[in-house]
Amino acid sequence: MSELVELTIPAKHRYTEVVRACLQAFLEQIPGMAETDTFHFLLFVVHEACTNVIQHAYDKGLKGATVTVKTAVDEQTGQLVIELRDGGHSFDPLLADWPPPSSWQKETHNHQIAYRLLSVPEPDPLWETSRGLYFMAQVFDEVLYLPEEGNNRWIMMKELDLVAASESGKTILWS
Amino acid sequence: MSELVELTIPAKHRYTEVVRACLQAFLEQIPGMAETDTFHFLLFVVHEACTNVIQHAYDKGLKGATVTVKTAVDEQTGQLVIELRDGGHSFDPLLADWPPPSSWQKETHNHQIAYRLLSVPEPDPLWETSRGLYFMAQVFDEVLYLPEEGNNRWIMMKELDLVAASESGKTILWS
Amino acid sequence: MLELKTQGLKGVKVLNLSGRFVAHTAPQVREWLLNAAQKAPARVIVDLGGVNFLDSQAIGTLVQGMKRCREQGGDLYVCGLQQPVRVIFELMRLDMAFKIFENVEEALDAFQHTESAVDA
Amino acid sequence: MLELKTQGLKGVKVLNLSGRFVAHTAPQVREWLLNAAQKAPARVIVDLGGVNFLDSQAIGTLVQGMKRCREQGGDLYVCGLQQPVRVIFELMRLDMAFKIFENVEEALDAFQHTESAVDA
Ligand SMILES: Nc1ncnc2c1ncn2[C@@H]1O[C@H](COP(=O)(O)OP(=O)(O)O)[C@@H](O)[C@H]1O
Ligand SMILES: Nc1ncnc2c1ncn2[C@@H]1O[C@H](COP(=O)(O)OP(=O)(O)O)[C@@H](O)[C@H]1O
Repeated sequence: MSELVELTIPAKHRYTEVVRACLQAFLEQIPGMAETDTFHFLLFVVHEACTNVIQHAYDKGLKGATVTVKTAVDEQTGQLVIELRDGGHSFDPLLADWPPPSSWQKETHNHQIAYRLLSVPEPDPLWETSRGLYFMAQVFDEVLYLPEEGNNRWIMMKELDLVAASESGKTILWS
Repeated sequence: MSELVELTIPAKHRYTEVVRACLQAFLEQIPGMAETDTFHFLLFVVHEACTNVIQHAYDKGLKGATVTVKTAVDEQTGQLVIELRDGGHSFDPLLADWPPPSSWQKETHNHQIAYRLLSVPEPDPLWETSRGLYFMAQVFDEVLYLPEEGNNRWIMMKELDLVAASESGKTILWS
Repeated sequence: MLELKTQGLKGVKVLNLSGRFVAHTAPQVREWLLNAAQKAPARVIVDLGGVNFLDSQAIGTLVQGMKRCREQGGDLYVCGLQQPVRVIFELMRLDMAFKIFENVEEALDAFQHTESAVDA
Repeated sequence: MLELKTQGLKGVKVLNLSGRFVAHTAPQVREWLLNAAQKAPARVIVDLGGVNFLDSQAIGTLVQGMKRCREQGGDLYVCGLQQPVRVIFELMRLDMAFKIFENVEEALDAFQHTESAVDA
């Protein structure tokens, strides 16, 4: 894995703007990225993932609650990996009201229980909530939820189409 | 001390843009801040401080080298505190070519040797380098350099003029 | 972070938003919308021309406002979608939920036509 | 990150910069400047109109270029300073180092006047 950017914010809505700014600056380093729809989708879903943590994992409002976002691009494969970590409470995706249990696949990831988000049914356009996980499933190639002792992690991966960029050589990729 | 934002980047020039974006988003939360000269000065000097670390502390180009930037505003006092941490080599400010030793005051800070940056003589407008520490001294109320075992820290503090903002109450300050 | 400007035009309440329309700025909009939708016929245009980012909370707020307006014999139209907002609307198929227009004038026109259809 | 556009106008080389003029983007500018300053009289205008951020490496690059131009009987003028750049120039008293103009036209005018003074 290549160079990593790690950001920790207080688990409050207003700080999601700092996450957005940071991810945007990170992605803008990749030539051509800012012109793609993917760029906007990524800013959106990472914001959604943070909002979910603040609203659901920290719904009881822990003091000193934080969200940590790690971002890296594998320069060999062009894969973007974003990991969110929080210290809030865990949930069992198979028992949640939405999305349906069939949206998840329980598996082990490095000897640990993980839930893989498969495809989420399209939410009714007239619903007032329940869009976050649908978006995440749509935008990322892989989404894993790892409930841990006193910690939760979300690992999200996406192949970036860096063909145009990599044509001009790896050094350009990050210039 | 109040809510903290912490960012770690690879010690490479291109990532200073991520620091800028993050600090800018942080400062923009403070009403009226973005319209002040202080806002631009802060973005500038924090960039300078990062550049200095990348150029001087990591001049031998350590693999996996990182810079960590912590930012917080004390909501009681309106004091902005920014701390930089690197894992590069230390230097003795009193032995450096520039700024002159009189720019520094050696003291102890929490039982540790620290160098306090006092005022730096104005660099000649025709010099091609040596502006970074002058800027830092100009912009911040306090700048401390703490060389540590395998770590260096720079602690920079500035009172923000939040009078206008705080007139409308503390909740507005961060709205 | 989010600026709200409002005006009344030909019996339609227009809300112009600028900035980030997200979880912590959405409540102001929700309040305005629920208020605007109180009296029939509730005709509202939300101009997103200045919005460079919106999240699913914002979408929920708009959907809620739109449903209230329809309950009151009116509607909520949106207009002025910038690219970052447009791509999200597309991904979410929100054109199935909202009537979407280029700008306030076109949205106003559409309301005028609905009106005459009802009047006739 | 930093876009360079160049043109020749009345014997003056104009460099128009947009974006972030900082440590890792400055080398391109340095190269262009040293090249532009090779032949006397080296007259250069650096238009910072599109630059929203510059650092002390960028300032060093401009100072170096300016000194070379002066060595070659010319000068380097800067223009188009946006607020984030202007406040830094002020703090650093860079008006002591550079002739600063509102825009390319005014900087060009100034070069024309110097020229006629020399010619006369
Ligand atoms: N980070 C999280 N921590 C705990 N629970 C979560 C998290 N993200 C999602 N959930 C659960 O999954 C459900 C669906 O999430 P989502 O699709 O984002 O819709 P919404 O957040 O609008 O309810 C949530 O209602 C919640 O029960
Ligand atoms: N973070 C740092 N680590 C090690 N040395 C530093 C650091 N910052 C500054 N210095 C030393 O202080 C000197 C003056 O720094 P500065 O005023 O920023 O000018 P410049 O970086 O252009 O030399 C540097 O040349 C270097 O020797």
